[in-house]
Amino acid sequence: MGNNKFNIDLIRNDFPILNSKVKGKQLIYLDNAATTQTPKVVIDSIVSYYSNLNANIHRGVHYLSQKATEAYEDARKKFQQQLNAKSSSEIIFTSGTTHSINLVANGFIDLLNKGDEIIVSHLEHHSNIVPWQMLCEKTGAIMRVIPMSEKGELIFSEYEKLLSNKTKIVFVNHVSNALGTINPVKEIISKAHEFGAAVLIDGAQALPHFKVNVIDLDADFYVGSAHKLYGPTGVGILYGKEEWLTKIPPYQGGGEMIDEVTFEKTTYAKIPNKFEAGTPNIAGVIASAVALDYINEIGLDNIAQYEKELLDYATQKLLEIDEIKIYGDSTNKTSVISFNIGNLHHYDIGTIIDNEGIAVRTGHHCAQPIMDYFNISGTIRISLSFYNTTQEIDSLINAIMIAKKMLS
Amino acid sequence: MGNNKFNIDLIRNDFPILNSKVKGKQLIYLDNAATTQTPKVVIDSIVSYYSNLNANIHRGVHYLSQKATEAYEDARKKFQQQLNAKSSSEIIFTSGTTHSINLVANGFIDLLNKGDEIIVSHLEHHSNIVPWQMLCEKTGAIMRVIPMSEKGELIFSEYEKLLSNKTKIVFVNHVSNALGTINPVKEIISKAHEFGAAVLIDGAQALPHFKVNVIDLDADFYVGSAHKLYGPTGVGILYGKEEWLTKIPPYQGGGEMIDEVTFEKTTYAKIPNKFEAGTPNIAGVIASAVALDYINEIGLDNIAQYEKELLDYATQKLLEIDEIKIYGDSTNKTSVISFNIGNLHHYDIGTIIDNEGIAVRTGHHCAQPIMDYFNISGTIRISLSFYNTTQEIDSLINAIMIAKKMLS
Amino acid sequence: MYFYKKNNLTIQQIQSEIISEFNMFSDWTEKYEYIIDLGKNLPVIDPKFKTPENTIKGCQSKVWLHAENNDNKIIFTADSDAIITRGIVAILIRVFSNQSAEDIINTKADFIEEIGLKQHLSQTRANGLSSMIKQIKLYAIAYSNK
Amino acid sequence: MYFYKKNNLTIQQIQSEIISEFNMFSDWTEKYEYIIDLGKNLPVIDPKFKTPENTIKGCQSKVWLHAENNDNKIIFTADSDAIITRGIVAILIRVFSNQSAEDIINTKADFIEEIGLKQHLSQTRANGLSSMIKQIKLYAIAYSNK
Ligand SMILES: Cc1ncc(COP(=O)(O)O)c(C=O)c1O
Ligand SMILES: Cc1ncc(COP(=O)(O)O)c(C=O)c1O
Repeated sequence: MGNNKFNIDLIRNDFPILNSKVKGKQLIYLDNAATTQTPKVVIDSIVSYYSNLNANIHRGVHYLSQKATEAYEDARKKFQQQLNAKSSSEIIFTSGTTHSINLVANGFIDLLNKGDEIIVSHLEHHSNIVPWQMLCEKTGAIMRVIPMSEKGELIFSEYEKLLSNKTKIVFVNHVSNALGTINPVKEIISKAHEFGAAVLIDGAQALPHFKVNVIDLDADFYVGSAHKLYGPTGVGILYGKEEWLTKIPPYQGGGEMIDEVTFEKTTYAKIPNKFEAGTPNIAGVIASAVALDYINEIGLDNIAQYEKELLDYATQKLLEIDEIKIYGDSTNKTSVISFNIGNLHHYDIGTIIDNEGIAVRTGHHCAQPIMDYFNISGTIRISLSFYNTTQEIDSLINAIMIAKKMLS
Repeated sequence: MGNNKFNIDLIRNDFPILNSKVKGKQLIYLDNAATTQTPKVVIDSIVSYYSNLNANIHRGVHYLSQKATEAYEDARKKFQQQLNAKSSSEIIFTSGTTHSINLVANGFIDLLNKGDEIIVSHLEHHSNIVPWQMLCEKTGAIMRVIPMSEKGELIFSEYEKLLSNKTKIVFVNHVSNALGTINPVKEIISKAHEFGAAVLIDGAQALPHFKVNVIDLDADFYVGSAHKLYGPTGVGILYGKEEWLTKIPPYQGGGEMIDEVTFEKTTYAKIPNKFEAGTPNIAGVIASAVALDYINEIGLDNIAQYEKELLDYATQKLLEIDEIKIYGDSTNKTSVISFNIGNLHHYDIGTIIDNEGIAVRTGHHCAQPIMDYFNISGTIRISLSFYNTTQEIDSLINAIMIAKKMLS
Repeated sequence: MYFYKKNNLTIQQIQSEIISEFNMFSDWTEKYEYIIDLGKNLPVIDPKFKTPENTIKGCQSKVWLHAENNDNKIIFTADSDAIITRGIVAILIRVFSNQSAEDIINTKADFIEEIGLKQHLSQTRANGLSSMIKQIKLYAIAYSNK
Repeated sequence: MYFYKKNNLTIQQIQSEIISEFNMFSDWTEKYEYIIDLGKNLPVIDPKFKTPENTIKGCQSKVWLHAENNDNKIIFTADSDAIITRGIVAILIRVFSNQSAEDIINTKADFIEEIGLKQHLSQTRANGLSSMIKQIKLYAIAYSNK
């Protein structure tokens, strides 16, 4: 990226898809919270994997298998460093955030008794609600909800009231995908620990935007998805403290995760293998580490700063639109703006601005409880990345004005 | 592939990795049962996905999201056709065979009572043993084992004796990864159905080698992995009869698989979405369908015929080696030869022939019960693909002779 | 606007009309404007018909579709919370409302392909469209069995 | 062969010896032949020491490693079912056996890097090698605490 760490033109050149045309218009991609785009180095690493290295890992004596295993385990170390985990065996690769959360929820089946309590926040993505509802059904545990305010923030004093010695685990996202609110997870964790409860942080929307340090947070579990982190689809990350990963049972049975198998008795391998049954997404994991390298080269601090400026610009421009309502105006938020305009339907606006080549998300964003709170069926959500520009925001505003005119 | 459907030189050219050098020697890849290599068209489709199409699916109004969704759903239809499933909603994409099996095993938790029986075969991969052991632990069901013969075949008459009205599910691989035996799954299924038991067929080692027709087999579940089918890592296939998929509960909770979510009550989506929680491996699934197209263009019948010739050639050449013992000599087998030589250690031979650029697998091949049967710690296993050649077999024999000399 | 016109046109004839109307538009903005216009002019459905049973799923927006029998013709009324969806519903009603059950069951809605609606609708909306047509046919089947 | 020699060489000196021996080989076949030779000549371990506690995991082949104290030096004996692994074990024994616990604990096994053993061993074997060295050091720590 040369001397200037943040040259937007050079950065945009790294992403082949940003040159695409959609319905004859230049693509403007503002759906980064759904999935981020993929820099060329990441695509290249996939090509290189399948052209030079492809082999099943861990089990093979042969050269390719060794090399692929090394690359895979190096990726684990990269994620360890990225999250500042104590040991690389605390990093488990899964197929996505959703899988990671299900793995942990499954691990608590035998740790929960009827009447125990678990705490969710009102700001969660369905992926951090439904697995726990399934857990409650299996165990008779009760789910408590940290309420939110009109600003889209969790009400901490209410959270404190929910905690008790019955609380066994708390699960909250670091950043809300629907509103962009950054939650005070460090404080949430430390409060939960006072009651001996574990905490899982869903960092799917945090990892792309700022530096996360699991030791500093003292998180028990921290999860994310590579496809939201400039990596490929089909790779998830699960950080777990060694004590926890050792304590909870394996999620899936299969090859790799065993020590010895007989029909009478099977013993399981140590972490991380215990949780990685079957052939993992080898190419995907290796490419995910390349994506980490890529964003680290730009620098997460540079990214955070640029994205903050862009968020402020977009917020200000949007607020100039008549009758706009932005949902979630926490002062502590990142890269997401969720809004509606008058009583125009989000879906109508989305459809028309799509014809202008602009990709935004409309609907409930897998966060129906938030929509229920505001008593709406959905919003238009733009979510920003460091490759977006103020010009793109201007085009968005323009397209919204067109839509508004057509629909009113 | 031109007029001649089976031109080995042209075919080898389709696979970039086959030109690699390993330790200065031409790579000879004979570990295809572990993972197959990837043709250029499949690699290209991944590049094209990330360069032109990348977006999260199902939930988006915008153009990229629609196009990606279409491509993903087209892939589902391709797998439906490939397996001859009745409806595309009977095809679930997972992250691998192991995941597919765990999904089904989990689905039976509430269908089994203490004392119910489930039947495994002695020829299974750990991935088709361990998830069911975990199921037994959770339910108190009992696992029965179909025994094998010295030839590496299942003893059908013993299987018949195991079946009873207590039998709830039978799970057997179509082809044994350790020995290559093709099991009589159609007969196994029809017998099980007489007792009302469901049958899961692990087709991980069958799909790459011959045409599978789930309706003809009358399989209740059929599973496989794309990375063993010339596709990318991180994609699994689960076929399930609509009745079964409707009956068993979802495995993972998350986005996509829900109908409505409130903290009080969540309702699930219909199949296939019910089983596809979270963002799937979109690029991988699309590329897997390209891999299907690729092998269909060559023709599975052509592949089967060529691989049979190669297997016969290799078997004959290997049998000329002094003191060789081949494990599994069913007349009905495919593409795998597992052997040891005298009392040389499989691992020593593997190490030395690796230095000759030849990739084989050594060890227990995730099938310890088979090793226990033969009272060995492991074997050397070669597993063939249609891109292998008789010259490669000759080089293998040569390398084995070198190893034998060095080690004796 | 044709919503409750007493016409003798067959489903096929109405489809042709629609195809030629859409052929007049030179770009998609015009088509959308037309659809939005149709949406705005769709007569309101009686609120009592906005029941869960009359709700069609499969789109981000909600659609309510009600059918009644009038002199052996089926009359459809409908609504949606999104205006573009309302416009699409309006077209479907123009095609299928006030027709006999038999005709509704037996005529393919091929105008959709011809006016390029599907390509220009989002996947979710296209699914929604399919659900709507399916629902219309189901109503017709139900009535013809009575 | 040096297995039970009474020498006064330090661990460091033995490592240097091994490095210069390996430098004499021009290709890996020769190195392997040498390792295999060492494996063949490794004195057999007393079968009673092939206990589960003395078994080292982490390799496809099995390794048994036994330690005893003799006059403040630790004597290692070992075996493996694979001959190349036996050869590698033999080298480790040559380096670490008959040394004091302190020296064993404090000296790094850097000859492994120098003779390029790790690069040419499979990942599983390299892991096995690490496990073996770890086990050797653990024995030494155990004895020095007595
Ligand atoms: C017969 C069989 N079943 C299951 C598996 C597991 O497949 P995966 O590792 O792709 O989940 C394999 C692959 O090793 C296999 O050969
Ligand atoms: C906060 C949050 N959690 C979880 C998820 C689910 O991630 P995935 O679909 O990659 O499993 C998402 C993505 O939509 C998210 O934004």
